[in-house]
Amino acid sequence: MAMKKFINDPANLTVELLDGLCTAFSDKLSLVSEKLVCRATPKDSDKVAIVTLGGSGHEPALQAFVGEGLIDISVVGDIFAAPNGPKVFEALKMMNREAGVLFVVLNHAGDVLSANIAMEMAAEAGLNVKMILTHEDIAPGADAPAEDKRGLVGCVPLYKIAGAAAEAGKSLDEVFAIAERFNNNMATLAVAMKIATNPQNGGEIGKIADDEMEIGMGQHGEAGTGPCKIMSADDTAKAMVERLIPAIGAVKGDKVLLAINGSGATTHMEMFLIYRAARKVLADAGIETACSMVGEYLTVQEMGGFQMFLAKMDDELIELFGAPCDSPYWTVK
Amino acid sequence: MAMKKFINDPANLTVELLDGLCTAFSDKLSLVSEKLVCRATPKDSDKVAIVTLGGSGHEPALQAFVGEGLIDISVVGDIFAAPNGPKVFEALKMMNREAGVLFVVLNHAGDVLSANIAMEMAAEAGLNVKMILTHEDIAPGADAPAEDKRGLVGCVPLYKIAGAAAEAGKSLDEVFAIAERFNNNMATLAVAMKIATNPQNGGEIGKIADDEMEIGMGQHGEAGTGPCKIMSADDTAKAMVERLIPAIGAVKGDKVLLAINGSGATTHMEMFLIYRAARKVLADAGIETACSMVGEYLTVQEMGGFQMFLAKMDDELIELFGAPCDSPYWTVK
Amino acid sequence: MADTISADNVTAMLQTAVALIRDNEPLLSRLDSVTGDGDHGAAMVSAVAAAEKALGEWDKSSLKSLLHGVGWGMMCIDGGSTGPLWGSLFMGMSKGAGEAESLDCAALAEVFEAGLAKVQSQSKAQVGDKTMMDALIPAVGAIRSAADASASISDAMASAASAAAQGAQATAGMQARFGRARNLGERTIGHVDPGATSMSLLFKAFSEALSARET
Amino acid sequence: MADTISADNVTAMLQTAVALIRDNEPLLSRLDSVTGDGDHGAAMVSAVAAAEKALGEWDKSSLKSLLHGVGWGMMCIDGGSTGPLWGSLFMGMSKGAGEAESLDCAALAEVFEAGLAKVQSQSKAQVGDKTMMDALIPAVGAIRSAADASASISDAMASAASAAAQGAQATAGMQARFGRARNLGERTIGHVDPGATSMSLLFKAFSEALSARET
Ligand SMILES: Nc1ncnc2c1ncn2[C@@H]1O[C@H](COP(=O)(O)OP(=O)(O)O)[C@@H](O)[C@H]1O
Ligand SMILES: Nc1ncnc2c1ncn2[C@@H]1O[C@H](COP(=O)(O)OP(=O)(O)O)[C@@H](O)[C@H]1O
Ligand SMILES: [Mg+2]
Ligand SMILES: [Mg+2]
Ligand SMILES: [Mg+2]
Ligand SMILES: [Mg+2]
Repeated sequence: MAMKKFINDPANLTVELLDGLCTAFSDKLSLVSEKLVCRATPKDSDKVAIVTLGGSGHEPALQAFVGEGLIDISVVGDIFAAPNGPKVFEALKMMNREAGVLFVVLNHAGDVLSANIAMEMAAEAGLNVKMILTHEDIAPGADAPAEDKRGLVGCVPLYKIAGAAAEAGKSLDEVFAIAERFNNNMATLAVAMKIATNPQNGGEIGKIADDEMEIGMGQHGEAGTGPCKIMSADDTAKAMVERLIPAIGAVKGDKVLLAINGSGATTHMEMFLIYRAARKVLADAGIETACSMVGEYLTVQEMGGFQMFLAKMDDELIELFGAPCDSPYWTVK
Repeated sequence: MAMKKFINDPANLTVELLDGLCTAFSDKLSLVSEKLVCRATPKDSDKVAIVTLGGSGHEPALQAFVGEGLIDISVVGDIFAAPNGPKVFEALKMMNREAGVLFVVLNHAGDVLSANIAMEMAAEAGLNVKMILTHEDIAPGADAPAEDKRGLVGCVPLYKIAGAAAEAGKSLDEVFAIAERFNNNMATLAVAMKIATNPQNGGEIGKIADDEMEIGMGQHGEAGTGPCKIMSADDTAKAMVERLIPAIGAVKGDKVLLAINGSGATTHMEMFLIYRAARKVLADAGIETACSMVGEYLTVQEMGGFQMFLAKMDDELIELFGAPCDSPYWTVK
Repeated sequence: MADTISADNVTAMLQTAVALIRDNEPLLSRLDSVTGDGDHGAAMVSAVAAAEKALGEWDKSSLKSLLHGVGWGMMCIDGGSTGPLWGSLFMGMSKGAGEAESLDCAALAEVFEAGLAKVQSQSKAQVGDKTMMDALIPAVGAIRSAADASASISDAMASAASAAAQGAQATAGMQARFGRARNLGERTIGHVDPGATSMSLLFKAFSEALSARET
Repeated sequence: MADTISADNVTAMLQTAVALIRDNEPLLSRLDSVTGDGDHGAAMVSAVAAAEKALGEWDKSSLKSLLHGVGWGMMCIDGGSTGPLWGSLFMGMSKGAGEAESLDCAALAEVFEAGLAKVQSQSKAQVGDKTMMDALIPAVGAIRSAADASASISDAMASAASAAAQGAQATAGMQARFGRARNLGERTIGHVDPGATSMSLLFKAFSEALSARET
């Protein structure tokens, strides 16, 4: 059976999609060497640069958040596959500056392996880089060791906050400290109802029964904490946010960022319902939703489901979150 | 079988989704009376107001483009159903002003019936309103009578252009003339591969065989010009853009706006491939893609497919398209 | 006793229609998912719920106000094509009812003709275009013929019901020229129009309510 | 003739591995779609394509440069976990090869041990963690034992291949503790690890290439 996707040669997916993205947004993006997506107008060299990496197939995904007040360079791998270490090193070298580079890595086996290789090479070359690892997936338990916890949509608001701090002229240590504070106070849970298809070979990733869903899924719909019967939007949101609240230690009087990240086939309609229900649970617990994100940031093909993200916010983080930025898929005036 | 959607009582979908949208974006939107979505900060009353209407179920859809430089008030109906005429009249009355109101209506049976009733009431009440009907679907043929041609994603860039003209302080006649010029030079074709599910009753809309797709679909996946075997992204884009180019009479040296609007399950990855291929065909014909849109604007649940939109642009339209705006799902700095 | 119907009779007829259309929601949506967007059942359920609410809120003042309440209520649902067209039907009938307290068969024909005229001010669809008009126009015509032939009201309504049912059935052979189905072109042939079906249910219910009155 | 292998032999061994792994792309992706993200076949095909390219571009200078080219090539694919780990394996082997022009069985064991050590500098996975290590560690161990027992190179590689195959097979009974599969927990039990499978194919191909040399 033919794959139900509009594609050409599966081997060229990444190159073609980056070409499409960077020509559609040529005022904001520039594609330097095959898979490095940079800002069209580079940031002043006296400000900290933000570098990140990730596999493709999750569009809009990381490279769509390259821009003023966000990421400076995104190193793109192949479908679901981290870019290679030497390529990542190339990006670090390209962005190297006295002010320094903040290197944001999501906790996935391949990403971390590549990042480590790049960091070894960076150390040898004497680059001024600090690496930060996101690992906010609480599917294995909020107290599970960091290695167990995958990096999910939390990287996106982290880019925003670190990017704003960098844009404000803060030092690498300051930017790192702010990003780390946010990083240590965030949590994500994913849920899926319909599986994704690997666009390179048509293989279906995982299995979900017709009347079931599963909470705790990974970025590709790798099975989570076990299937359950389909629940209503309200019940699903409640079950998830009630695990996220203690995970970040939010209590009455706290302010949070609540984000709903659609996985692909789940509609904005559903995301608004989920957002509404989660916000209600937060409000009932006396927790204020000071910042919100609802949309598709990191998807996985046509998977049906979403990631719910919660982070504890302080005044500085709220201000940085609301600061101006300008990228293809996220602009704040 | 349970529907594979995160919803609550299907009867409350619209009310809940609007509540979610307007609380998530409370800095930009305000929900006045049940289904009227307004700007949180109203436009100066000496500028032309932009009013529109449409059924829900197409999120982000119209109400997500309410904001500075875009729509002033969106009247939302129920799932796939136009809002009623009296409610639309209420919105027109609310926005009535000396500068006048531009009322944008998409050509769909129910929308037009409601709009006509509202316009009759507006005429009786002496309101200062001009109505503009979008009907850019060329599935029935570029020369088909206007009644046959549905209003698809073209309304979104039209809001942008009319909204920018209004924001610039132009008169109602001027705003209308600009919008009409754009309206008369635009064309859309839709294609689908996977069908949508009506979220109120779980019914599947239409039928598409496993190895087929169909070009010329309506906004809900109502069947188009007949099924065909699945084609590659390049071939699909080519087949579609080659019908759109003559429909708008674009020739060598012309500048166009090219938009790809995802229907729901089709990924941004695929949209970038399609965009790239269409742009290449345009470039080969000596037509410059001066403006671009790639994203989900008007979806229809989890349908797999997209709408390809093309409009002939002149310098004034290009400038208005690029002018600042600020809404939940479209911000230009 | 003269053969007339009062506002109370009309209330009973409408209540029967509310129930019958509710029962047929799945059928109407299913038909609409073949040639439209699958929501005609939902739209009709909203429409009859609005009618039911209007019946409950009616101030008992006049037949005109009863029909106006129903029409306005339907006009105020968010129901795609259904709200404006059904709303117009009843608002037109309300106008046609004038100050009459009850209707004989000739007056009834006039009321329906006024309703039809109002619908036609919104829609240019004719018989053969595969819309609700394929049920409505013959049904109103049947009442007019019956009235001209001095038939009883219940006979008039029975023949309206059968004309509407036949008209709805006949849409299966037609190609749609209005509404969403229009773009499907030839592929609509073979499928009954949902709007014609719901309209035929209205006359079926009216006729049943009137024969129930007699027995 | 002493029992050694030259750079040309290694080239032939690698070419056999390239072909065998390519043939098994669907299997590897299918295994990965059960416990991972379904792309291990694609990753391994990229890895062996890089190896093939390096073989073609090899300047014939030394075994070290041959292995380095292969390792660096694999390191430079965008292949999730596969590129860094397989790249490390061959780059470690390259370092282990030193200036040797050919390898006897003892030297071969040292080369593989150097490769394994480099992989272990990237991954803390041990036997029993359900990763490629379940094939690689026993295979390297088997070569070491064979060398210590003065076995022939082809016998050493045959026992490495069978140790790797057994190790890969044994992953079916294990719960994953590394990589994407880790989050699946107990549900990984019953499924063979894709990375262990591809690693066992490497040794299978090496062994086949060596026995082909003899006949
Ligand atoms: N212009 C029109 N005139 C008469 N009837 C129409 C017209 N447009 C649509 N209809 C009727 O409306 C029905 C569809 O109603 P419904 O599904 O409720 O509305 P929508 O098409 O807006 O979803 C069609 O089956 C047809 O009978
Ligand atoms: N930390 C690790 N150490 C050793 N092997 C690993 C590690 N992480 C993953 N693997 C191996 O990699 C295989 C998956 O490879 P692949 O699918 O190419 O990468 P990815 O998981 O990034 O998609 C697993 O089956 C496992 O054998
Ligand atoms: Mg992968
Ligand atoms: Mg509808
Ligand atoms: Mg309908
Ligand atoms: Mg994998």
